[in-house]
Amino acid sequence: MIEIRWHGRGGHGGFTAARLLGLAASVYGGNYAQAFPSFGPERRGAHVLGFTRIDSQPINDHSQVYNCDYVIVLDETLMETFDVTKGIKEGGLLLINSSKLPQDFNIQKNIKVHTLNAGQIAEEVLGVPIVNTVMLGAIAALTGIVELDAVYQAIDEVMAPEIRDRNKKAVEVAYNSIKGVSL
Amino acid sequence: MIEIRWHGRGGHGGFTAARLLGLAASVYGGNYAQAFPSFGPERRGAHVLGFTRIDSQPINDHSQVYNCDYVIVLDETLMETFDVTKGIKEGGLLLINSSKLPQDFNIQKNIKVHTLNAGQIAEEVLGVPIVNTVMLGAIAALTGIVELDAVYQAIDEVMAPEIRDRNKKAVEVAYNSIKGVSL
Amino acid sequence: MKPQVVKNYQFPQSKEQMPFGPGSEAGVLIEINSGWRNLRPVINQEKCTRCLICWLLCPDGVISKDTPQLEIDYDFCKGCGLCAYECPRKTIVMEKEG
Amino acid sequence: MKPQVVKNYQFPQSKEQMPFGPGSEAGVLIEINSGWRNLRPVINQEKCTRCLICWLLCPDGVISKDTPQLEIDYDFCKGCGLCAYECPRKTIVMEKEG
Amino acid sequence: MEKKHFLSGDEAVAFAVKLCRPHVIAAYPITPQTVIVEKISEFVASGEMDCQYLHVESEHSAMAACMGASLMGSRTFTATSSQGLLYMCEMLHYVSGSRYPIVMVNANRTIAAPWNIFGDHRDSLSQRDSGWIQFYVENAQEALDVTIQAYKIAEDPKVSLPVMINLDGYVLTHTYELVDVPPQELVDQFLPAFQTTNKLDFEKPKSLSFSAPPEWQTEFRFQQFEAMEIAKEVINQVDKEFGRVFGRTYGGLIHEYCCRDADYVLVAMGSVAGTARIVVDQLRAKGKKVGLVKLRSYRPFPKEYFQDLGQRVQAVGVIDRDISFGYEGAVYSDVKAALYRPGAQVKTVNFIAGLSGRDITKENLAQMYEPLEALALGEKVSEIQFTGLRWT
Amino acid sequence: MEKKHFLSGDEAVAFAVKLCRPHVIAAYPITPQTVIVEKISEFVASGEMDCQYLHVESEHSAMAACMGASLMGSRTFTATSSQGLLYMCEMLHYVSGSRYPIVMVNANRTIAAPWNIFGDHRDSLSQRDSGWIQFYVENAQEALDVTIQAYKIAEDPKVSLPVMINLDGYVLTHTYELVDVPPQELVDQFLPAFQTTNKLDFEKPKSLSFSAPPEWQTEFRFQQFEAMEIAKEVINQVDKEFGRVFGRTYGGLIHEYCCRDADYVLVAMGSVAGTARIVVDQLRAKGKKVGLVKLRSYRPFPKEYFQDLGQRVQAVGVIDRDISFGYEGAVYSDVKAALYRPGAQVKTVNFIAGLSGRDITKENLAQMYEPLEALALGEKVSEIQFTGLRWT
Amino acid sequence: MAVKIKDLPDKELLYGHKACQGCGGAIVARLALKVLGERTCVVLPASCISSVTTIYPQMAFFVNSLTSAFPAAAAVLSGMAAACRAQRLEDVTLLGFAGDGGTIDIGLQSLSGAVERGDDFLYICYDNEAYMNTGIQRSGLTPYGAWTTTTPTNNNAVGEKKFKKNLFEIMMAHRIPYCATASVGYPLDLLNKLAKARDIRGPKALHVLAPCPTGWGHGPEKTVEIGRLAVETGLWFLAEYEKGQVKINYNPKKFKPVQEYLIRQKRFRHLGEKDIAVIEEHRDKEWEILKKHAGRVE
Amino acid sequence: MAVKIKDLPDKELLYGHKACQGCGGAIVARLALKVLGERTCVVLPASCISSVTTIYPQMAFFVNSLTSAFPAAAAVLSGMAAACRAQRLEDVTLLGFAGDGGTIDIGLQSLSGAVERGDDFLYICYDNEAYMNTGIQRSGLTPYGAWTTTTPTNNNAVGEKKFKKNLFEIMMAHRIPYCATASVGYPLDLLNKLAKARDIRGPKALHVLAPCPTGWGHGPEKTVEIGRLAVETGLWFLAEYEKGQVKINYNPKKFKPVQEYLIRQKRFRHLGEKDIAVIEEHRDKEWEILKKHAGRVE
Ligand SMILES: Cc1ncc(C[n+]2csc(CCOP(=O)(O)OP(=O)(O)O)c2C)c(N)n1
Ligand SMILES: Cc1ncc(C[n+]2csc(CCOP(=O)(O)OP(=O)(O)O)c2C)c(N)n1
Ligand code: SF4
Ligand code: SF4
Ligand code: SF4
Ligand code: SF4
Ligand code: SF4
Ligand code: SF4
Ligand SMILES: [Mg+2]
Ligand SMILES: [Mg+2]
Repeated sequence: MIEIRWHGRGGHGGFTAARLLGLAASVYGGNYAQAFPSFGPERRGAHVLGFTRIDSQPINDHSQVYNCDYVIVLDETLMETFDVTKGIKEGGLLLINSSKLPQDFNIQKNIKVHTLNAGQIAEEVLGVPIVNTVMLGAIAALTGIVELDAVYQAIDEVMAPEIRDRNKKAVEVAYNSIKGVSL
Repeated sequence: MIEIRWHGRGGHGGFTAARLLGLAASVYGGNYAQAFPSFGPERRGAHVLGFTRIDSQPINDHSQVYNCDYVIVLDETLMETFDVTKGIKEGGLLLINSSKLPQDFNIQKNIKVHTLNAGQIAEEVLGVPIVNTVMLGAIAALTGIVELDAVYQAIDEVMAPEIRDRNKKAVEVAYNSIKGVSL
Repeated sequence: MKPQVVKNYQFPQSKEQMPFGPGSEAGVLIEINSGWRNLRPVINQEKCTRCLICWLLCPDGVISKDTPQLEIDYDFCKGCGLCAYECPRKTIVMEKEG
Repeated sequence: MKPQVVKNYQFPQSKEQMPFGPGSEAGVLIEINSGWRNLRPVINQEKCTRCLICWLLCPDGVISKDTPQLEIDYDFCKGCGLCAYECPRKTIVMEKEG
Repeated sequence: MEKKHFLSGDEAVAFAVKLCRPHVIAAYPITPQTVIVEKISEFVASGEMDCQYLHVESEHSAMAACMGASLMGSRTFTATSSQGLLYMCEMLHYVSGSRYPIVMVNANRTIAAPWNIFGDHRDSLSQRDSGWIQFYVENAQEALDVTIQAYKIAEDPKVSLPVMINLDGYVLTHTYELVDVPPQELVDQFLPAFQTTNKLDFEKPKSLSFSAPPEWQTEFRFQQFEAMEIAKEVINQVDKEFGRVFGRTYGGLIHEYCCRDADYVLVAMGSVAGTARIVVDQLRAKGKKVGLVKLRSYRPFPKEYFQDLGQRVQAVGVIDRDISFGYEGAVYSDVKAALYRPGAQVKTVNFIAGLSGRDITKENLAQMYEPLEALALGEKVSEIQFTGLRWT
Repeated sequence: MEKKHFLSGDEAVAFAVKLCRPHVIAAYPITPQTVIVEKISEFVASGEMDCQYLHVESEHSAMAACMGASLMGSRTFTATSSQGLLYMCEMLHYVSGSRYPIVMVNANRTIAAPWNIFGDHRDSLSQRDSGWIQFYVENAQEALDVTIQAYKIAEDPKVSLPVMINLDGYVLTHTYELVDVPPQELVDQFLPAFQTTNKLDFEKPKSLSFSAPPEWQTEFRFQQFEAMEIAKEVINQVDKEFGRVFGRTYGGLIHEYCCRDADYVLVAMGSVAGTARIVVDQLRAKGKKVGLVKLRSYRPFPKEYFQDLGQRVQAVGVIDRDISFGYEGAVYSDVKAALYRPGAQVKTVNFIAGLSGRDITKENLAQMYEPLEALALGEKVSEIQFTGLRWT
Repeated sequence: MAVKIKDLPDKELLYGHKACQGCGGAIVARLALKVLGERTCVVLPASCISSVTTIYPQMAFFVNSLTSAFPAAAAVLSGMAAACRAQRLEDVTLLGFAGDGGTIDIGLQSLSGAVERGDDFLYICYDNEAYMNTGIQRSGLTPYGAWTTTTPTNNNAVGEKKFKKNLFEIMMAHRIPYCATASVGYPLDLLNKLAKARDIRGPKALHVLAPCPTGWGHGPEKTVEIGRLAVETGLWFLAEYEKGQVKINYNPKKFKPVQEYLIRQKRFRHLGEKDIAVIEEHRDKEWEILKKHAGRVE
Repeated sequence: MAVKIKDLPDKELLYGHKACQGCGGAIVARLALKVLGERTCVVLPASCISSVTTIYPQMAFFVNSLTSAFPAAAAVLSGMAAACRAQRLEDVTLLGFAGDGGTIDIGLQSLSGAVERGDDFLYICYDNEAYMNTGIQRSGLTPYGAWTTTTPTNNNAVGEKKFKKNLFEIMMAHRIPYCATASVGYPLDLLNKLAKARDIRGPKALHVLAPCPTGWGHGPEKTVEIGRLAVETGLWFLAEYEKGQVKINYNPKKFKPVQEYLIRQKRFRHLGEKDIAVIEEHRDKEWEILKKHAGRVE
């Protein structure tokens, strides 16, 4: 089972990404998945978490996620007040939306760190700095847990018609910008 | 233990008599007593029951009264629809407010039957046909379970000042009209 | 033509005969109210103008108007005296019962 | 002179240290809100007329007026921009954080 | 000096409340509680009581108003029954979780539907998880005495929990009995002026009834759990102290009658206990080794007592004046759960009796001892018996 | 054909409700139930559902409105949580006593005070006497399936009782999972059009929810008691029939996992059951003969099952996501009461866990099996254990 | 189309009930059913009328009826109305029949919600000015000065110290399609309002003064007279609110002295001159407001 | 004695809360405490403001406060007021601070009862026109046309189909000593009303429009502007009811077009011409009624 944690801000679509990933991996990817937000009523702007679990077997575990294979940070300012590397498994992956380089973050753990200037892609493709689908495309590319096509289908199912195409584009751009990058 | 049942109509003071008797017998008579109405919200005019238990020992029994030593009927019309002799113990007493004679009632059981034209006494003494205290005086006289004085004290405690004396008078008249009558 | 009391009403004798839950047929009378009455209203049919005020105001609805004469259902009249009190011609007399 | 966050707030370490039932001292801040902010309001003190509109309307009450200059408590300012928007002289600029 | 009165249970409660000098009373009428609030209204109108009486528009508001008054530092009282108790259900949990020491009398009455205004324990039993201490009393005197005790227990700083005194509808509320009403001075001596830590403070403002996150709520729950455990001790102590001051004690959590050498016992709550003692006497006279356990405090539940009892007797019958549909009587389950130890030998049976005003007669009670005797003799009897049911 | 969706538990319920074609829905928002009613609102607004949706002003009114609709012959639905469930407490009893077959989903959340919007079972457990059938489900799929089953059970003419489906707050309500949504035709085939005997009638007018005097109320209570007993059978049957139509069954009243040869078992309700099965697998892999009983129907309570279980295993641990202050976990008491037989040898322990959103981890669960093993080995362990409490 | 008494059906739809002799509430219920007819469903929250009509096995309503939880009558009606819409059930009249306490206190919230939703029902509050079923405790509609068991009059306490809440205005504030006040003292007026309410769709409310011999302390024969005197002394008013317009149905130049009303009832017998002045002053103030309302057009 | 901004204390009595950026409700709460002062006890039924201020251990109120059960705020205040009387505690201000849902729906009954009893408290309803704390569900004060999660707008549904309930008139019908409406768009007006309410004994109610960026869909910086536009377009009114007299505080010759208000908020963006006409018509009708009221003297 693969466990993924998303860090974002209330209202910025972090959980939507977690959910899209689960949807893509399960309904359109033939696996089983779970997605859930950090529980509770988080106000817009507050630090919120999202989780995705993916497995080839039905997932019966309903306890919270403590150890993760991948952690995705949608807003790097969150890293000032929170240790986003918490619980990442040995050899796991940390993906940060940042214009900086991975080494700039000086992560001491035995994990892979990857950065992507998702804000820029989002501004370019979507016209707004909402990076959730960009990061979704990136994690798909980095890990191969879902096919691009499954992500597209998930977006088609969940997003409003007027923003579907733009978001698929965002996924695609991110995906392509990563593909070929060796981890 | 002596158990007494009162038959009256809602709003006509039957339970007040039951309670006055209990009060007289306990607080002013040195015994223990219980008094309770037939439970439930009886509307004015409906057939209602009252009960008094008297004993020289504390009364722990909180079940209902099934067998009675004395039954007192404040309104003889109630006898048309209800068997007021129900549960009277062998040798028990039935006291009816009526201008008729005991034998007119053709009671087949082995009990003593007594009648008193309480309505007339009430009209005369109280000016209204409310017979509860009249019947209280009568039962005191017939059975000796309470002293006249205890009844007076009970009336003093419970009744509004403006009607106390009249009611004590009613008790007295009834009491005297009975006393000397051999049972 | 007032509703009638069910004579010899049969209470359930077994659990199968119980109503299903606390719901049953409407309009079931097993008990009359005549015992509540000390006074009995009697209409002087001669004087009555059939103004129907008594019929209208009786809290128990025991007066019939669709009969040749106004009729009082003494099974259910409680003897409140309202009809007599309100009758504009004082046509109803409250007589002592029993 | 705005309320201060309690640095190194000590959570109860034993059941004896717990509040008695869900009631405690009012006005305890253990967490700041600056992390909510993407934009930072900066007052141009020169232009400011001290009309106090920003002070009055700030939903978080983070502007001080009893100081020589209006001061913003950046620990608790959420960067909503209301002060800047309402300032009649457009004296407040919202600058990008970080 | 104590004065003898001839009072109904409701009136006895009103007298007790007067003696305890609450600052604020808020109540909403419901049969058979009504006489309590009417009598108190009279006391207030006549000046015999100096307190604020609030006519509220519902029971939810009655309890909310008591809560508001309590957290301002006032001693409070309310009374209700049945539908009213359920209508304030949310507030019951609120008050106990917030640890406000409110005292309430519940005049037990069953719950609709079907509508019925008569007594059974369905109302209060169904609220046994609400975090209130629950007493069941046997007669008017106990109603009065326990109401006074209740304030002392509730306001004990180690406890600080609300107390509900349950009084059988009609059978106690409307029955007049000889009652000793203690003098004010003695009550004042027994019961100190109201004090609570759970109140607002103008020197050091407070935030009350706040939210707790998942990280801390368990600890608050545990605190409440412990307060209830402590209450067991306090209930016993207060009863003893009451005895020293007023000369009457009740046994604290439970009251045993003829249990010392009993082979089989009945467990009962409320007014039926007295009737049952008469039956015990009758059966004892016939040589039957029967006993009666009057369960006075249902919450906290005297678990330890029953664990001990289970080792002394052969059979235990439990009278429930209610049933938890889809299972059995709640008191019965609770008693069995307490009796439970691996290897326990005591046999049990549940009598669902006295529902919705149906009388529990002495004959009924005597008959309950029969299956207990049969059980003790090793016979089989059906576990749940509806006493007085027209058919089976 | 069934369609796979990725749905939260709340959404799964909304889909199930749509498939069941209720005529009237009345609800009041409360976290974490909200998504259910929001999704239904969308279905209604988009025309996918043809039903009357009432925005009521409170939960008491939500249930009252469902009652009004039901007795006019409409299939109804409502959903609530926590404070909302308590606020409708009076109506819960009213509806069950009147035998209206209403279906409700309760998104489990604890009860204030302290305030906390997270999941535990305090809300629904505290209403176990209300006469409602109570299911606890494990995941979104079961939520959907049991909602459909619930209508069939509630409306069974032998049952005619309301059903409450309990869904763990956040852990199920807000977690998305893969869910098979059955096609409308199959549901229509499984679930007949609404019918009830408890409705008004214009040919032969009725008086519903009437009053019963003490002479008759016991008999109505007994009827309700029997309906719950019958419901046990019906629940099992409906689950089997559901399996025939939809290919999924759940075990009816309970679901056993690895209990056949188990030495000691845990009893759990709701979402924790799945996590516990993982732990069972892990412990089994280590050679421990452990098992899990998922208690699906808490009311009616599968007493007979536990009586049997008690003879098969050495120790039983019960997880309660709540505690009845002044005693122990309610499920634990109920289980012990069922296990109770003179001479029973099975040992028991109670885990108070997962209060108010505190996670029950796999480690927690594994640790629960330790005292069970110790008990089975004859060691002593403390009977009531607060899992995850910061101190003891 | 004014109602004609002689055209009303003789058939009784409420019969054999156990209300006290001369009960005003029973008059209201009976007349309501005469106008609303056999396809009426009556919802009865706990109250005198529910208690005296539906105790198994004696069922005094001959139309469909339901006893509802005390706080919930209007919410139940709302659910029933929704069911009628869902099932396309027309030609049915949904009638709430509640006491003053069940309306203005514990039932106000559900009434407010149901009126807001615009559901189709008629809600009658029969106002006997106290909680009678539980033994005469004060409610939010108990008038100033009245004795009740919770506003006792010993030590010269005045009894109830507040004035009646104004249900009519509260309903107006809800922009209800139709509401009106009435009194058993003016039966024809009541019948006409019932007929009007019957024919309007949406929520309707009638607030009907229903004297209670037991609670008010007057002879059972005087119920209608007392209801008349309440209006003639100006202590009760007859008015309608329809399409945003208030109409006063009885507006005499001069009221009878309030004593004529008060003196006939034991609940007021402790009142002195001063109290009576308070009552009159309040009456006059309220009438001024009412008249202002009546001047208003939307 | 009009309030002067510069005389208001700088000291914050509500600080460090977790309300969204630009929360209108937070503005109301903060200003209320500025005027009411440190001896205020705040009662908070469940709502956004209670949820963002009192989660252990972070306590954002610096005055006494209590979170109350959702339906019970006014009843709690009533009990507190009684306790103050019993304990002769003066110089204390009891403030209820509730949302629209907690006031007009589930809290209406307890508010009605407490106002009837005449207890001394100030009740502020901060109106963000939906249940925000639970995620934007419609309430009885949600305006016509608004999208909420329970009045969705797919398939061109209009969103909420009913008009706002009229709390102001409901309070008037209760003859409350003082009530008023206000808006965060008119902070000085609000401050003055707070000061007036503070100095009157008995129950007082303020109904304050408090725009909610999250629920209404506008930028957090626009909260006050939106509150102003609501008044300028006539969709919200500023009025007072005192000693039986209604006074309109803002009564322009001509309203701004309602579009100026609606267009700024996502919750209204689906509305078409026809809906806007409905809104305008309703506004005009309501203003007529309000003006009638303002003409009234007691
Ligand atoms: C929640 C709840 N609280 C209290 C009661 C008790 N109760 C039943 S009827 C009643 C009085 C009804 O008064 P009203 O509505 O004025 O009708 P009336 O009896 O005067 O005709 C009361 C208080 C109840 N049934 N439910
Ligand atoms: C009895 C009960 N029902 C429902 C809730 C859930 N609830 C808590 S806050 C809230 C919304 C409050 O809305 P409002 O009063 O308008 O305040 P807002 O959050 O919008 O500021 C709801 C529905 C509750 N706490 N208690
Ligand atoms: S009121 Fe008198 S005159 Fe009129 S119908 Fe009746 S009896 Fe006849
Ligand atoms: S006395 Fe009363 S009940 Fe009898 S007919 Fe006349 S009005 Fe009707
Ligand atoms: S609003 Fe602008 S001008 Fe006024 S005080 Fe603030 S910064 Fe200065
Ligand atoms: S940005 Fe918002 S929070 Fe910050 S000072 Fe301005 S108004 Fe206050
Ligand atoms: S108490 Fe009054 S309202 Fe109730 S039945 Fe008797 S007369 Fe009618
Ligand atoms: S949702 Fe609206 S009312 Fe609630 S805190 Fe956010 S802005 Fe304020
Ligand atoms: Mg009334
Ligand atoms: Mg709101």
